[in-house]
Formats: sequence, C-alpha cells, structure tokens
Amino acid sequence: MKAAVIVFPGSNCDRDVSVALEHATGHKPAMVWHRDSDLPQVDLIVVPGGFSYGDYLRSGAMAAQSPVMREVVARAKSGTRVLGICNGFQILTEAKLLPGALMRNAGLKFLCRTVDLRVENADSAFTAGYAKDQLIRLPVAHHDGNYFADADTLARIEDNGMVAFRYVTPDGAIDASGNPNGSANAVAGLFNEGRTVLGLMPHPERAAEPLHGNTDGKPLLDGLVEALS
Amino acid sequence: MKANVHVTLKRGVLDPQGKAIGHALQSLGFDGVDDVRQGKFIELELAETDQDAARAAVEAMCQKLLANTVIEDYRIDFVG
Amino acid sequence: MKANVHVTLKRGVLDPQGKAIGHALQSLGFDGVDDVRQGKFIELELAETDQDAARAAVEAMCQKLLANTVIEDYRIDFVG
Amino acid sequence: MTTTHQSKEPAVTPELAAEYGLSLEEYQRMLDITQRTPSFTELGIFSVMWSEHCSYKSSRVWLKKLPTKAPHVICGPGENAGVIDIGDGQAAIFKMESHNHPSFIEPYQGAATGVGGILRDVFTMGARPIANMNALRFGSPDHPKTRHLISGVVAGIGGYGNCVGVPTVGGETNFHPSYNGNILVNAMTVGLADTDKIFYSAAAGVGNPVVYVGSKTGRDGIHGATMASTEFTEDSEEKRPTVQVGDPFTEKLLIEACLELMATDAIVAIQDMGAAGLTSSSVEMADKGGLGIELDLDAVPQRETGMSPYEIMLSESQERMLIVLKPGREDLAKAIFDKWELDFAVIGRVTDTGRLVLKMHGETYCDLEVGPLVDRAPVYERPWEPTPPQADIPASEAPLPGPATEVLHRLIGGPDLASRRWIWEQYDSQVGADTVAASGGDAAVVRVHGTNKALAITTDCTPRYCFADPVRGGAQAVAEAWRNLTAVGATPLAITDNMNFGNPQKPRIMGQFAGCIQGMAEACTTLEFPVVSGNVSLYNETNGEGILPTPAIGGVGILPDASLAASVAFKAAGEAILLIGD
Ligand SMILES: Nc1ncnc2c1ncn2[C@@H]1O[C@H](COP(=O)(O)OP(=O)(O)O)[C@@H](O)[C@H]1O
Repeated sequence: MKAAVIVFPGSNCDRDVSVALEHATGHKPAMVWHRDSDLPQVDLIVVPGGFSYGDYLRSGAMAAQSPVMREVVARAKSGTRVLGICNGFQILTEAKLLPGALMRNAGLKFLCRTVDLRVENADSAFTAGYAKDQLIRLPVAHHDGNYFADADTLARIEDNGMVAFRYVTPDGAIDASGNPNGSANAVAGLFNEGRTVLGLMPHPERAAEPLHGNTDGKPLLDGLVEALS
Repeated sequence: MKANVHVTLKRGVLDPQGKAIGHALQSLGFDGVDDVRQGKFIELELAETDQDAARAAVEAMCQKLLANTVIEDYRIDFVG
Repeated sequence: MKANVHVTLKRGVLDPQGKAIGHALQSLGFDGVDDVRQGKFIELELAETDQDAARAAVEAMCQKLLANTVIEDYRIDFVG
Repeated sequence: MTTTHQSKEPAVTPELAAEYGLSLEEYQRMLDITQRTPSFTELGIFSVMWSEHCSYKSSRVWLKKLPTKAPHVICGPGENAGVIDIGDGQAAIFKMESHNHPSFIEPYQGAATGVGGILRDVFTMGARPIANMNALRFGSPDHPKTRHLISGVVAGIGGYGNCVGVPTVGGETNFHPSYNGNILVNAMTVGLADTDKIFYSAAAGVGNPVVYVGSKTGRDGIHGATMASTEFTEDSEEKRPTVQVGDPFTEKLLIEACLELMATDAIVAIQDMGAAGLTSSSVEMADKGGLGIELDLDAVPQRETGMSPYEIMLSESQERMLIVLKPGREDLAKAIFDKWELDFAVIGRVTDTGRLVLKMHGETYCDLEVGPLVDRAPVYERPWEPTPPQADIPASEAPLPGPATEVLHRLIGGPDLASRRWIWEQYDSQVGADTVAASGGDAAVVRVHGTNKALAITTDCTPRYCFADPVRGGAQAVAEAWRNLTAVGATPLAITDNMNFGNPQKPRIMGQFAGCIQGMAEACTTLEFPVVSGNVSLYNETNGEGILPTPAIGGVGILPDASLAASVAFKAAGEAILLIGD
C-alpha cells in the first residue's frame, strides 16, 4: 500500500501518522506540502491531525481551500481512499467530502482523554481489521469534535451505514455519559456513502504500539494495508 | 471601503457556545435572558471603491471561506 | 427585547485570527483586502421590555462576562 | 559621538529616569558610561537592561552559589536554556520561566504567551520542543478571583501548547491565600537536539547581516513605565502599552522555519526576542560576541503606524527572533521564511565598534557602548536576615483531628490533593506519539523520538516547607524532583529552576531567597544534580504581603529503555506492597 500524508501549515500529527504508517507498511509515506498540486499516485491519502492555520476562523476551514485539497477531492471522487484524523476530519467536512460539520465541544473545553468506541460498520477498507460491534478504546484530543448534521442528513447517514465509530460507555451503551463532546448520534467516525472516505476524531496513530499503552488503533492501519495491497 | 460581515449559526443548529454563555449569565445572577446565540463579526478593509464590485467580492469570500453554509448564514454591510 | 452585542479587539491588540483570514483570502486570489479583524457577535433575547433597564443589564453582562475588557471593546444595540 | 534626534523625544532628566525605574545612583552610573545626557531611546534601553528581570541585580550574587557543572552538562546557565548530554550524540535542552504578572492581568493570554516564550528559549538553541510542563500556584479556592484566574490560565496553556503541537505532559498546582493577589505561572519546555547542532547567541563576523524573522512588531507590552510619562499621554489611547496576545499558529511556523534554517549552515547566532524584545536580544548578541550592532529601525517589520524607535526597541510583541547570518545566505534564509509565510527582514549588520547604534528616518537615536550596559549593570548585595528556626513539633503532639477515615476524606477532598484531571485533560499530552506517561504519575516520561530512550520530567516545590525553613525547603524541592525521577526508573541528570519570591528589598524576603538557594545548592551538590538554567521572579507582592517562597524545580532524567518506565498503578491483585526509606 502506498500512502501520502498531506501537510498544512499548523498540521502537527503529520509525523505521528507517518511513523505509524511506516510501521504498518514497511516504508515511509510521501509527505505532501499543501501548496503542491501534484500528488503522487497512492492508494491512501491521509489528512492528519493538528491545528491547520491555527484552527482560526473555523477548524479546517482554511486548509479545505488549499490547492492540494482540490486534488484530494478529485482523487476521492475517483475512489482513492482518504482518511482524515481529528483536524483531518474537520478538513474533510469543510471540503464537503463528508456531510455535516464539527462544532465546539458541548463542554466548550479542549478534551484530551481515551474514550470508548463501538465499531459500527466493519465493512470498509478502514474498519476491516475490526469486527462489527467490537468495543475499542482510542485517545481523543480536540476542541471541536461535536458532530452536527441536520435531521435529513443524519437519517441518510444512518440509512446508508455511514457511521464508522460511535462514542459509547465502557459497556457499549450509547448515552450522554459516553459522549465526550455532544456529537449528534454519538458519531465519532463517519464514512462517505461509498465508504472510501473516513473521517474520525479519535487518533488511531496514538494507540498503535505497545509503548502507547494501547494498540487499539493498529487494526485500522493494518486493515488498510491488508485491503489496499 | 469597509465591509462588515456577520456570520451566524442557522436556525435549528445547536449553538454550544451560546448555550454556555446563557448558563454563565444565569449563574452570575442575570435572569431574564431567554436565549443567547454567538456568531462572528468580521471587518474587512477593502481597496475596492465600487460598492457593487465590493459586494460581489465579499459575497464570494463568504461562500468560499468566511462562512460554512452547511451551518451558518452571513450578512454583509458596507460602512463609510 | 433583543440586544446585539459586538465584541471587538481594541486597536493595537494583535488579532491572530484576522491576520490568518487575511492571508487565506489572499491565497484564494482575493486581492485588495488590506486588513481583516475578527470579533464576536452575540445576540441576546431578553425578557426585559424597558430599554434603559435592558441597557444597564447588558452593559453589566459585557463588563462581567461577554467582553474581556483588558483587550476588547464592546458595543450594544437594541433591535425590535 | 552624540545622537541627532533630540528634538522629537522627551528630554532625559533624573526625574524621568526615576519614572523609568532607575534610582539616582543608577542614573549617575548611566551618565558615567555615556559621558553625556542619554537620549530617550537610550534611557529606555538602560532602564530595561538594568531592570531586575534582565539584570538579575538582586539575585545574581546568590545564583552563583548553585552548582552548575557535571560531566554531562554541555551548557549551563547564561544561554537561552540549559543543555545536557543524553548520549548517542543527542542533547536535552530545557528551561523554566515565569509569566506571573501578565497572567494575573489577563490569565488566558498571560499564560499562553508564557508558554510561547519558553518554547522559543528552547528552539532558539536548535532543539525541537518535545514536552511542556507547568507549575501553577493560585490563591485560596474561595477567593473571588481564583476561579476566573485558574480557568483562564489552564485554557491559555492548553490553547497555546496544543496548537503548536508540543505535548503538555505534567505539572503541579497548589493553592494558598498568599497567592490571592499574585498567582504564579511557571512554564517549562524540554527539547531535543543533536550535540553538534546546538546554536548560541554570540554574534560574530563583522559585516554579517542581522536578520529579523517572525511576526511584525506592534506596541504590545511596552515597558509599563511609558504610561507614567506625561509626554506620552496626550495620545494615550493610541500609545498605551497593550497586553501581548499570543499567536501559537505563527509560533508553530516559526519553530518549523527555524529548524529548517538550522539544518543548513547559514546561521552564525540566533536569539529569541523575549522580555525587552529587540533591546535585550541585540544587546546580548553583541555583548556575548564582544562586537557591535548597527540596526536600521525603518527596516523592522511593523504592525502599527508611527512607531517610535523607543517603542520598536521595547516592544514585547511575540513570536519574533533575531538571527546573525553568514554573509551571502540571506536569499537561502528568506526562501525558507517565505515558504512558512513569516516576516523576514535584514535590519542591520554586525560591526567592530562594540557599540549599539540605532538609526531611523536618517537620524541616530542610540549610540551606546554595549559592554558596560551588561558588565556595569548594578549588582546588589541586598541585606538579608535568616528565617528564624521553628520549633519541631513531635508527631505525638499533633493528634488526629478526627476519626482516621474522615480525616483521609478531608485530605483527599482538599484543594491540594483533589484530582487535577480536569486541568490536564485540557492539554494535549499525546501529540508527538512519544508520550509514555503524562500527568497522573510521579514524573512524565517522553520517548526520545526514533530511539528506545526516554526522558523523565517533573516539576516540584512545596512552598510551605520553604516558608517554615527555607534551607530545608529548598533542599526538599530538589530532593523531591530527584525522587520523582527515580520513581519512574530514570537516572536524574539536571534541573532548571524558577525562583518566585516577594520584594527583595525586604531583608526577611532576601533571607528566604538566600536560604532556599543554600538548601538547593546543598541538595544539588549531594545528589550530583546540577542547575543548568533558571529564572528569577521577584516582587511577587500585593499590599506589602509577599507570596510563600516558591523555588519551583524542574528536573530531567533519562531512561535507557522507555519500556521499563515504572508507573504508580498497582498491576495485579495479590502482589506484595513494600515500603522503603525511613
Ligand atoms: N498544571 C498541571 N498541568 C499538568 N499536570 C498537572 C498540573 N497540575 C498537576 N498535574 C498533575 O497532577 C498530578 C498530581 O499533581 P500534584 O498533586 O500537584 O503533584 P504531586 O504528585 O507532585 O503532589 C501530577 O501527575 C501532575 O503531573
């Protein structure tokens, strides 16, 4: 599997995800600076976490307008897998590759902790490494992770199996206590209709090796390698 | 020429910041605040002197960047 | 009664958000934007019907919570 | 040589100098150096260079008593940060710094810019910052200001640190009424560099370009004394010193751009613009190199119009650096800063005159010999009195104030032991994906990227001990840092410190300072745990009441194998619990 990681001014999980991808694939992904419009031919494009453009105005808004994102959108339309993590998820919604928007956390505070998630749909290259309904734990660290979409959009998302991960309590229940940021329908990760694009707020690359104290993010990367090689 | 842009959340979109301000005002003892909404106020200093041209430009800026039309509305006013 | 509050950074105070928006507009090809400042726009729905009383209350809310008067100015308008 | 501008600036008199913080003796000393009445800009430069903050005039004689050497120390106090060897050609670079006063005035921005400042001290030396820590003291939890202050400070630390992508991995938080009017916000950054790629601040190479990079200069945080000057009030709204606002996005770009430039061979010397901005950075670079600097202030990127030389030199706008480049490397450097969309301007040259010369609009506003500005800065041996010893109270004479479980509940629920989770959850402690242990343990553990090694980091101080017995309290703070590092399995290597005290002109306060230094020195010597950097914050007083003496210690240690880091959690039922020590 060949992968590329897009780097914006203010991205700061670009190195972390590239290390995790290197561990998973055995080779370094291409790092693509936001002003480059020639993106190499790859199987997976990753839009990493961080604070692109400081998250000023709205998280992800300025990055979504970057020249490289036009190319990412075009590739996504032709089926290349695109993974957006945290700020990357925000950028993908701003770029309209995914429906809805990520708003300020309901508690208004930045929140860094490990959360419980349920894998809602294992039928994608991104989630093939998990079983449906599997409970996993991943770290989150964000200020704007409160997923919003209008009622029609939410219905469409649910009808099409577009929810990849949901925030749950440790025993798998969906309720306010398991929802760290107020997301509608407890959405933590979302596919596009074709399940070729995934955006998620949790950071799989921070739970990818024993030293992280948690390896629940590794199946996501390994599953991608398996599916896209 | 100066353009003032107000970016506000669409009706029906939950406003966590507005809600929190409402709560905070209440706990500070300000009663009778029924609803609070928080938006953005962006002031643009433009070289353009023709108002129509300026409006078209600012309209495009709002569509492309300043507002996320999935959740936000915007209003453009010119001053001076 | 509805009060609109504009909270803006004082003159001379660095506005990192405005600066970044200005840069972004430029790289999107919008020339002729000389300066951008970003502030907040807060809409309050008040039970109070007397404008003087409402103004006094909103003034107090600004001082206590809505504005950070060390670096921000505010303006209160009433509508409707 | 004289300056040529006088008509436009206020005339300097002993009274004006007093408003700018220079005592009559200091004024005389200044005249001895200049041999003429200095210009207003020159007065500004003397006043900040000779301020407590820049000159360490009350503390310098005492700081000399701290042990600063060990075989693994590459660079001790005196540079932007301390540097220690961690093997394999790598170095850890770290320092702690206070932003107490600004955080009391504007907690969010004060704390945020404190983090920004300490990050710059570390990456100036060539290090990529890998961890932030913070040591915080607030007043009584029920004091009306405390909630507002702590929530602002915590949000500001997170707001800045999270955005720049440096994990905040730990800290400490205490409450005591003595901090009601004087909170302490001490921030520490640890960075990583190769030992053959460490950058220093001494200017060299006559004729070399002096380059300004980063954000533009505004009227932020100009010497508070300006307000007192009648000459400036007619236009007060325009010229009032404003609170510094941090721009972490620009800082992130500045880190990346500086590290990219440092990977080339273009840099001769580099220095961040911290307190007293362009003044202290240019004076220190010239002084350390034994050379002069001539600056053309018209070339300084400015955010506001009509700024005077005084304002440009004293501005504390954030996210700026001063660099001396090798000749001919301007284009290479400019291309890097252009890529990162940062300001870049050649603003002057290194000279062989040993003088600081400042020109603007074709006139000379400053022409001072650099050496004496630094060497002849006042040094005070302030009178001090030892803290009277307190009687030891035998444990048997301090009965339990209630049933043991109830007392335990009270202790755990009290502000000093209650969980700090709500604080550290606002900090991204994982970015970098090298965090092995963050808040919640004895010391944080962060892997050295790309290796199996890890650094352990802790901040410690128990101010009430220092108040009761400064010598033992100072020693205890160092020993606690040492213990916290060893508790996670690390070998302690060195410390940085942040000496927070009251008014040094009071012999009682000076006695606390002297005592803490003595205790720290003894502990550092015994434990072979040298001090490699630090910061002093004095005059932490409100209405004549000083804070508890608070020498915050930041300790760094090394683990050869990150996977062997120990943590506090019990691992399994049925395992033995051992108590060691006495
Ligand atoms: N301001 C802070 N930032 C990050 N972590 C903090 C902060 N204050 C406290 N902590 C963390 O909370 C835990 C307990 O703090 P504290 O009670 O002050 O420390 P100690 O264990 O030294 O008594 C430690 O792990 C510390 O790292």
